[in-house]
Parts: sequence; structure tokens; C-alpha cells
Amino acid sequence: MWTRLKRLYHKMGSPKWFYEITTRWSKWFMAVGSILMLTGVVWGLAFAPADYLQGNSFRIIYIHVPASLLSQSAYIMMAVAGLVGLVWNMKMSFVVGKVIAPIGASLAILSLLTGAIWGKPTWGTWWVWDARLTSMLILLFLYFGVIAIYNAIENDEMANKAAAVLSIVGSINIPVIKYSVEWWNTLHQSATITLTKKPTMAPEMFIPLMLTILGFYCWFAVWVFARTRNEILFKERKTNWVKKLLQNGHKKTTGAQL
Amino acid sequence: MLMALLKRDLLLAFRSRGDLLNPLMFFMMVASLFPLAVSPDPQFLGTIAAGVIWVGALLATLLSLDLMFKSDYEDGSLEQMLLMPQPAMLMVLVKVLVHWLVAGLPLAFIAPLLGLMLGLPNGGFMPLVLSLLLATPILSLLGAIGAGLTVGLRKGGMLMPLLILPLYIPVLIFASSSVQAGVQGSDYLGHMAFLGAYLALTLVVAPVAAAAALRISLAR
Amino acid sequence: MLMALLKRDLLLAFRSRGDLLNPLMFFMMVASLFPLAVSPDPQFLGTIAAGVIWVGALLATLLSLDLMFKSDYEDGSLEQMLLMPQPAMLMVLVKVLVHWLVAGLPLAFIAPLLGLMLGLPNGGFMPLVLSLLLATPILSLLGAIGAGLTVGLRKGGMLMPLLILPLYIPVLIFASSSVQAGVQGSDYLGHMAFLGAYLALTLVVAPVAAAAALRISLAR
Amino acid sequence: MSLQNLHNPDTTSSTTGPNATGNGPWLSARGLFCERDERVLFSELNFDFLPGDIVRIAGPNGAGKSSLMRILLGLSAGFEGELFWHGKPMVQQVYDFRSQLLYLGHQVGVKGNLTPEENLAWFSPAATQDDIYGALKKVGLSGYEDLLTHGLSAGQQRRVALARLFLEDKPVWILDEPFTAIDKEGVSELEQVVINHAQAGGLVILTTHHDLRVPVKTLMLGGQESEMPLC
Amino acid sequence: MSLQNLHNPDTTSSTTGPNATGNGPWLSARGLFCERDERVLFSELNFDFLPGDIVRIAGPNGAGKSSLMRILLGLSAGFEGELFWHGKPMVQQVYDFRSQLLYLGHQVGVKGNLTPEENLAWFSPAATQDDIYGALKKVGLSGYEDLLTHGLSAGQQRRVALARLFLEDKPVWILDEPFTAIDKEGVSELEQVVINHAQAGGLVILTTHHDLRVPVKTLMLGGQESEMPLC
Amino acid sequence: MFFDDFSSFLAMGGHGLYVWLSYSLAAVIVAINFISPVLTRKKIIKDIERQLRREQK
Ligand code: HEM
Ligand SMILES: Nc1ncnc2c1ncn2[C@@H]1O[C@H](COP(=O)(O)OP(=O)(O)OP(=O)(O)O)[C@@H](O)[C@H]1O
Ligand SMILES: Nc1ncnc2c1ncn2[C@@H]1O[C@H](COP(=O)(O)OP(=O)(O)OP(=O)(O)O)[C@@H](O)[C@H]1O
Ligand SMILES: [Mg+2]
Ligand SMILES: [Mg+2]
Repeated sequence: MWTRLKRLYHKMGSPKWFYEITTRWSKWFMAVGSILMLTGVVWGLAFAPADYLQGNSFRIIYIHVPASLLSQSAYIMMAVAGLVGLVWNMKMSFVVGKVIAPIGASLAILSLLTGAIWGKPTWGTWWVWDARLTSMLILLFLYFGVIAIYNAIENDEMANKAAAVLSIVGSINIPVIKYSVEWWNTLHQSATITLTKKPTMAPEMFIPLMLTILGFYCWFAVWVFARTRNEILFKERKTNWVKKLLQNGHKKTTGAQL
Repeated sequence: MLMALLKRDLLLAFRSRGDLLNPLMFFMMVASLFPLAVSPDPQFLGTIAAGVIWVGALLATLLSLDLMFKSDYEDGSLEQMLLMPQPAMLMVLVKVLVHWLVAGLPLAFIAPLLGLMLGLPNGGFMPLVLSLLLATPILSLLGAIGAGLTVGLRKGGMLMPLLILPLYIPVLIFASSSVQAGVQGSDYLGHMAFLGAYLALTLVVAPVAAAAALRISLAR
Repeated sequence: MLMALLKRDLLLAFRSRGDLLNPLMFFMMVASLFPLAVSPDPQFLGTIAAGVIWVGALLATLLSLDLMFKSDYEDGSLEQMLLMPQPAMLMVLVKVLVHWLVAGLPLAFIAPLLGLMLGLPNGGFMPLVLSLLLATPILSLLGAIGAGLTVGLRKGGMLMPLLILPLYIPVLIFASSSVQAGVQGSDYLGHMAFLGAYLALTLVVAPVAAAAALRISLAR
Repeated sequence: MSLQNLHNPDTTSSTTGPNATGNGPWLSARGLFCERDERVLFSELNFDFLPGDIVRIAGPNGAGKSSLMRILLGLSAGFEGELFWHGKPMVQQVYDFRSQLLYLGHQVGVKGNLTPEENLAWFSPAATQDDIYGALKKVGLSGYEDLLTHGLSAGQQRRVALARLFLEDKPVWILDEPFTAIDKEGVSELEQVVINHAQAGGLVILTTHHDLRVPVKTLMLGGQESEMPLC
Repeated sequence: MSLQNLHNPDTTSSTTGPNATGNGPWLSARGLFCERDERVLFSELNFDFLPGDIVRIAGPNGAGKSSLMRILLGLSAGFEGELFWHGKPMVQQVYDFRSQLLYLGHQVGVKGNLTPEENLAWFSPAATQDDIYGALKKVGLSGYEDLLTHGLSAGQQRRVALARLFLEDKPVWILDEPFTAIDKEGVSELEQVVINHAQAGGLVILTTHHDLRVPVKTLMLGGQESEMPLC
Repeated sequence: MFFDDFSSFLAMGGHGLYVWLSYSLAAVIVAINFISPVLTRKKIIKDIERQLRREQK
């Protein structure tokens, strides 16, 4: 058991192994994710019934909620990757953490934008300082901090470690931030409009939501793998396996990489 | 030589891309601290929005002033620039231009977004952007004097705000009240005219003063 | 060795007395910008006083964080400290202590004055001072992480706010609403308890993280 | 610390390490490898530094001298290979090693805003004022004890740091270009100090582009091929 | 510029100045006096530097070498006495003087965040890329043209600045410890460059604590008493 | 199908602008996430090949 774990650990530390395995996995995630998204979105847009309060604008939920959930979990994943990297000095783990940052930030932006757009018809305003909204904004700022570290430090190894420290500290603080923002909002209670309470949703609205959430997670995996493989290629460009890989037909791999 | 300097400084700014965005980020963060610290009520926020945004812009510019001469001082480039066979004033102008492009101008573009988030009433957006466009160059120009005076100090970081905030105050007053005039639907042309005049004045005075400040700072 | 370090750092702080006063001055300036930018009406100011004072305290601390490691990094002292035969964490704790004494603690003493100037209602003074006493150490501790991460960077100045302002937000929320609770005459013990707990958390996490950050920054 | 070590956790380092008895080498390295920007600075570097050694790390600009020193000090993690202190892996011994170490780098850690006396007082908290004045006198700074250091000339500022050599009783000296900005007379005095330290059983590791009038072991770094390992 | 001049506005400087015809001295000083912290660094210093001269400003640490250089450059105002450029008071001639000047100080003005090529491009906007590559080659930095400079070693960073000597066509060189951090081979090459420049009719003023294998005039600064004015 | 015809599908009961704006923003961000690694990859491969060619010379 222990030795098997150890072997797995060594494998995971190896860029070549990671490259090859994710090349295979990517295809599956891509296929499954696309099917889920397609069904979820078509169902949600065209077949699900309108909400009796919000009308058709509720269809934004199929983008908004997956993006929100995913951007939050992505931050945790980034921090865990950083922790693993720091503790066991595993370079692949740092790489994964590094590529998650921009993806997570893009999803946070998507959540904020779709939320703001949704807010206009429902609340009559683009933005309120509601607890959820505020903590999402702070999450985005946390992402920006991590990305800024990568931009500011040229030395790769140093940047990885520094960003790992920051994202770990940030993730320790996420519950504190979330709690304080929620608490603050209930205390002040001057924002007259609050995020709709989780509606006891009809299954024909709920199932497509589940589908798009799962679909987004699958695509997320594809994105992370693709960026990670790029980093590996660049880092290992001097090694023989990369040279060989490129020589026997990189054209094929470029085309089929997603 | 001045073109080369301009090119070099822009190159440096783009090379450290993070620095380009940081004043902006800071601006956004300061603006979003207020709802958290004061009250999230949109009605209420709307009344302080103009002031908050302008204070944020002031502080963001202030913090980015360090970039203007510091690193050139530390590695000896500034010495070299003062030894160029041209009036140091021109060199200062180039530096100010780059600082404005990098730290001032972007504020004018992002400000409407903050206006939205803080519930700024509709009439305020136009004067907000206009006042930022007119007044951020003033901030950079006056800032150059402060940056020049403090550049040689080992720990000048905190001194700068003290030196130049007082000079910034007219800008703050006229700019934020122009926005309030806009919100109330009244005319804000007078405010803009004042800002324009102040800009012209600083454009004449600041480069000379900043160049003198630099010479003093370097002749320890 | 730690005592010697403490003594040295305090000596340095007092030697450049200006630096001692600068965060304070900045604090006062931010607070006095608001009446200018928003409205001089004392009634109105009273409602935003708590928030404004706390935002000012936050920004003043933020700006003074640069002092924590920067000059030691530049002249090589930091290297020497990391080569001391003790865990670097202890050294960080000393640095944080000095920073708090110099830049945090004075804020708590001057804040009532600002409260007066901004027309803070009577009930707010007690929680204002208490929250500052409890929360400024948190700001210094979390700040040490940011300062450690950015110390090696040529232009880290603007990066720091980006890194740590988000972490400061819980402090801001609880502290400023404790003051508001005090103004409304309600109980603010819960807020203080929260701040105490957060202080305990950061006291455990921050020195380790900051020490790690410093090692990383130095291992170019 | 290095990847290589972690991947082969079962090669216990004590078997490959230098002998661990009392009289063995102080500082040893096995299989050091370092590259920067894809240029190998050194590889398969092995050495044992003994008490009484004066070791000069030599090589042209950019050869990797400062990099090697930072690796020895544990300030840089960008390397592979193993370091030993008194025969035991360095990782387990950092604090012991550091308690015996005096390092002066390109930047010497002298604060402009403190006087020479105050600077030295924090470096060696145990020293009395007399000790400090004595040490400052030896580096030719009597009369400057309580002027702020940033008013001193380039060479005088470095002399403040060099006064630590007289003040602290550390067996291992690691000095990166200690002669920078020092005048001729100063350099020859300093050479004598280094010799005395080695003769008293200390270990000195230094770099310099000056000609040394001191018998030394030389560790030549010169690009990929020309290592002359020394052990 | 100096206090003394201001107090006696009627001593017209052209009467006391060195001869102002074409073949006279380039850079001259009359009655230079400088004190720091109440210690007189030099007083009544007179000199005339001619084209073709290599002048070494010598003296132990803290003698005032860098201070004198900054005074010549017009970067420091804390002195008395008069400076002349081609026989005319320096104050009237600063831009002319500066357009003929290349100065390298303790800090060389090389930006870590630019590549060596970009650094040189702004120092000498007129130079083509070929010129720059050529100059970098001469200082042994071929292959490093487009790495960021802060990744280079101490000596390599200074070499970037030294490349300016090959790139810019300035008759007056003022070099404060140009050999700092440069390896032996580099130093002897640099000495040759200095000689060539002087033989081609340039003026070189430098300080260094190295032994120079170059024929020089020496301007000795050594505390209050031991000036050996040179003119 | 919830909607009667295509135009009412587009109109979304008056909320068409909001819904379609959201979905197109989502499409843009998803597309960026898919395309940008492909572009990076192409660039990296080109760089490596250039380097290999340089080494072979
Ligand atoms: C910029 C504005 C908005 C932001 C940043 C935002 C953020 C979020 C976040 C972070 C979540 C996930 C919460 C969780 O389960 O952890 C979420 C869920 C949700 N949001 Fe939004 N939201 C915004 C606007 C809106 C608007 C205007 C509506 C509709 C009126 C809305 C409806 C929902 C719903 C129904 C959910 C799922 C309910 C749940 O899982 O609890 N959101 N939003
Ligand atoms: N900024 C200053 N303030 C006060 N005194 C100064 C200042 N700079 C230099 N000095 C004094 O002037 C003297 C000469 O300094 P200078 O830097 O000119 O010496 P130097 O000859 O260049 O020495 P080195 O060989 O060490 O570079 C020093 O002893 C110092 O005490
Ligand atoms: N932070 C860094 N990032 C990338 N490369 C570096 C870094 N520091 C040093 N290097 C590279 O390592 C090489 C060796 O540098 P190092 O400072 O060890 O040289 P050195 O032998 O001390 O030279 P010098 O005699 O000039 O001090 C340099 O050529 C440089 O390219
Ligand atoms: Mg070196
Ligand atoms: Mg000098």
C-alpha cells in the first residue's frame, strides 16, 4: 500500500508521466464536458420553464452558478497545490497551482459579470453590496494578488513558492472573509435587496443546472491540463523526450491536443 | 536623447506589466473598502461616491509616485540623466509623461465602473471622467516635485504624501465638486476651467521645481 | 540576539524620527480629505466617521509596511539575519513588534482626535480605541507576509496593497462596525471577541508564512 | 532540499558522506550541480574544507563564485547535490553551522543610519564598548565611531563590516570579495588577518579578483569543462 | 556656484583662470577647498588637466576622491574654489562640458529590468544595433545581449556599463573605481582601453586601489597636510 | 420546447438582452480558456524548433 503510494507520488512528480497521462485524460474530459454542457445549456435555455418571479432572466443561472462555484473551488485547489509543492517540493504541483490562477480569475470575472447582468432586471441595479457579491469580489482580488506575484517575480521557482505562500494564507482567510462579510451584511441590513433565497427549484430547472455545473468542472480540468502541458513542454524543452515528441509529428499533437 | 529616454521608460513600464495594473487595482480596492467600512446602502453610497472615487484616485497616484525616480536613483541612472547635456527639466517632463500614461490615464477609464458599483447618480459620470482626464496630469506634475525632493532619502516613502497632499487639495475640491454639480444637474464648466488653469500653471512650474529638487537631492 | 535586534530596530526608528510621525500624518490627512471631498456637514460626517477613520488606519499601516524589511534587504542586513542561528520566525516577530510600536500603536492614540474632528458621536470613542489596539497588531502581522513576499522586488511598492488588502477586510468590517455598534449604544463585545480570535490566528500563521516568504525572496 | 535527495529517500546520506569523526573536514560537498538560465555553472563538484584551510573560489566574472557561496550558506535553493557540516548532512545542522559562521557578501549589512559602533553592537551583542572601539581602531576607523555610517566613504563603510572579523569569534569565514573598495594598505593588513585566522585553526573561504599574497587552496570555476575539484 | 564666487562677484574669473586659447588645458581648478563633517578633505587644490592625460586621483579610503569627482561633475555643491572648462568658468559651460563627458560612478546606472542591449540603447541613442553588439562583445558579453541584466553576476553588470566606453565618442572620461568586481583579465584589457583613449587625445580621470600598469599623473589626496597639487 | 417560436426564444420575454449578453460573455471567456493554451503551445513549439535548428547548426 505504502510503496504503491510512494510510486504514485514519484510518478506524479515526473513531468513526462504527467504530460502523457493528461493527454489521454483530456480527451475524455473534453468529450464528457461538452456533452454535459450542450445538453445543460440547450435544456436550460430552450426547454426549462420560466421562473414565475424572474421570468426568463433566471436562465442566466446556468452560467452564473457553475462559474461561481468553480471559481471558489479553484482557489482552494490552487492553495492545496501550493501546499503540496512547498511541503514535498513537488514541482508539478507548483505548475498546477500556477495555471489555475488565471483560469480561476476568469471564472470569478464571469460570475461577477453574469451576476451583475442578472441583477439589472431582478434588482434594478447592476451592483449592490450584498454578502455573496462582496465576497466574490474579494475572491477576485485574492486571485489578482496571486497573479500579480507571478508577474512580479521573474525567477520561476521563486515565483511559484511565493505565490504558494500567498494562496495558502489567502485560503486560510477565505472562511474568515466569507463569515465576516455575511455577518456584516446581516448587521447593516440596509441593502434592501438580497440574493434570492435558494428556490426550491423544479427538477426540470434543477437538472440542467447540475449538468452545466458538472460540465464546467470537466472543462476546467481540460483547461488546467492544457496549460500544464504547455508549462511542461517549455520547462522540459531541453530533454530528449520532448525533442522526440516534437520530431515524430507535433502537428498531430497540436491538432488533437484538446 | 529624450525620445530614447521615453522609449526606455515605456519599455520598463511594460516590462514590469504588473506595475501598470497595480495603481488601478489599488484604486478599485480603496473604492470598495468604503462600502464595507461605512454602509452598503446604495442610496447612501451614491451621496459619497464622488468623494470616495476622487480620494481613491488621489491615493493611487500618490502611491505610484515612488516609481518615478526611485529606481533610477538607486542604480545611478538619475545621476547619468542629470549629466546629460540638456536642461534636466526636459527629462522631468518625459518622466511625468510616462507616469501619467501608466498611472494616471487608466484611472479615468476605470472610474465609471467604480461609479456604477458605488451607485453614482447618472449625471455624475461625465464630469467624473472629464475631471480625471484634466486633473491626473496635475497630480503627476506636482507629484514629480515631491518625488524629486524625497528621492535621496533612505526612507522617503511616507514623506511624500505629507509634502504634496496639500498641493493636491485644490484639485480634490474642484474635481469632486464638479461631480457633485453634475449629479445635481447644474453646470460644471467653471470647475473644469479652474482645473485647466491649474494644469497650465503646474505645467510651467512643476518641471522646473522638480528638476531643482533632483539636483538638490543628488548633491548630498 | 533577539534583544539586540529589538534594540537596534527601535534605535533606527527613533533615529529617523520623521518616519515615526509619517504614518500618523498620513492617517490624519486621509481623514481630513474626506470633509473636503464629500461634505463638510458635521451631522453627515458623523455617520461616516467610523468608516473613514478605519480606512485611514488601514491605508496608513499599509504604506508603512515597506519599512519593515526593505532597507534591511537592500543593505544586506536581512541576509545576515537569516543566517542567525535561530528560526527566522523569531526575527520576524521582533520586526512585527517594532513595526506595531512605531506605526500601529500611535494610531490608537491619535484616533480619538480624528473622531472629534469628524464629529464621531460619543459612544464611538471607546470601541474605536479598543478596536485599534486589538486590530493594528493583526495589520502588522499580515503585513509582514506581504512585505516578505515583495521585499526582493525592484518595484514592489504597489504590489503590497494588492496582496494584503483582501486579507485586511475582515478586520475592517468588524472594527468599523464595532464602532457603529458603540455609536448606536449596542454591545460590541462580540466584535472584540472576533478581533481577538483573528489576532490569535494571525499570530500563529503570519510569522511562519512571513519567514518562509523571506527565505523565498532571498533565494533568488 | 534538492529534488534528487527527495526522489531517492533511501540512499542514506551518511554512507556517501565524508567521515563524521571529530577531526574530519568541516564543510564538504558531494556532487554539487548548479545551472542558471540553462548554463551549467558547475557540476559534480566535490570538496572537503578542513580547519586551517584558506580556500579561494576563483574564476572570471560570471563563473558562479557568488552563486556557490550562497548555496553553501543555504541562502539559495537552486542546486542539486549534498552538503555536509562536520560530516553530517547540512539540513540537520543548519543552526549549528550558522552559529559558527561569519559571512560578508557583496552587500555587507551595514546600516547608514546607525553609527559604526551601533552597527557592530547588534552584530555581536556580547561585545563590550571597549571591544567595539578596539575593533574599529584595527580597521582604521578611530574617530569615526559615532558618526552616522552613510556619511563615510565607500571604503570606510566596508571597513565597518570588516571590523566584525576582529569582534566575533566564529571559526568559519565566508567572504565574497572582501577587498572591494579597500585601499592597498588595508588589503595587505586584511590578508594578514586571514592568515592568522587560518593558522589559529579557522576556515576561510573567499573570492577576490586581487592577487593574493597568501598561500591558498584554489577552487577554480570556469564554465562547464574546467573544474578542478579540490579534495 | 561656490560660495566664494558669490561673495566676490567682481573678481572676474577670466583674469584668474588658465589660458583660454585652443590648445590649453581642458579641465582646470583653482583653489578648490572641500570639507566634510568639519574635516578638511582638501584645500587650495589647483590643477590643469590636458588632453592626453591619464590622471589618477589617489589616496586612502575616505581621502575625498569620490567627493572631488562629484565636484568636478557639478553634482556636488559643497565646495569652494573655481572650475574651468577650456579656460572658461565651468558655470557658463556646463552643457558643453557634459556633452563631452562620460562618467561612471560607484553606481553605474544599469537597469536590472532591461537587457544589456536596451541599457546601452538609451545611453547612446545614436548607436545602431551592430555597434551595441560590437561593444558588448568587446566587454565579453556576447551571448548575454538579451538576457535581463539583473540575472548577470556582479562583474558582468559592471561590464555592461563599461561597454559605453566603446560606444560613445566622448573625449572626457571620469571613472570612479572602474575596476570594481572586474576579473584580472578584464582589468588589463580595460587598462589598455584607457591608454588608447589618452593616446587618441582624450582625457581620463580615474580612481582605483589597484596597481596600475599605465603611465599616469597622480593627484594625491591624503588628509589635511599631504596634498601634492599637480599642475 | 418552452418557447413558441424562434423570435420569442430570442426575446426571452423581454429579458433577451440580459440572457444573451450573459451567455455571450460566457462564450467569450470559455473560448479564451480553450484557445489561449493552444496559441501558447504553438508559440512554445515554434520556439523549441527554432532553438533545435540553432543547435544543429
Ligand atoms: C455581481 C453579482 C453576483 C455575484 C458576484 C454573485 C455571486 C454568487 C455566488 C458566489 C454564488 C455561489 C454561492 C454558493 O453556493 O457558494 C451564487 C449563487 C447564486 N446566485 Fe449569484 N451572484 C450575483 C448576482 C446574482 C443575481 C442578480 C441573482 C438572481 C437574482 C443571483 C442568483 C444566484 C442563485 C440563484 C445562485 C444559486 C443559489 C445557491 O447556490 O445558493 N446571483 N452567486
Ligand atoms: N554625504 C556625506 N556627508 C558627510 N560626509 C561625507 C559624505 N560623503 C563623504 N563624506 C566624508 O568625506 C570623506 C571622503 O569621502 P569620499 O567618498 O570622497 O572618499 P573616497 O576617497 O572616495 O574613499 P573610498 O576610497 O573609500 O571610496 C569621508 O571620510 C566622509 O567622512
Ligand atoms: N538571479 C539570477 N538569475 C539568473 N541567473 C543568475 C542569477 N544570478 C546569477 N546568475 C547567473 O549566474 C552566473 C554566475 O553568477 P555569479 O554571481 O555567481 O558570478 P560570480 O562568479 O560571482 O561573478 P563576479 O566575479 O562577477 O561576481 C552569471 O553569469 C549569471 O548569468
Ligand atoms: Mg560575485
Ligand atoms: Mg569613493
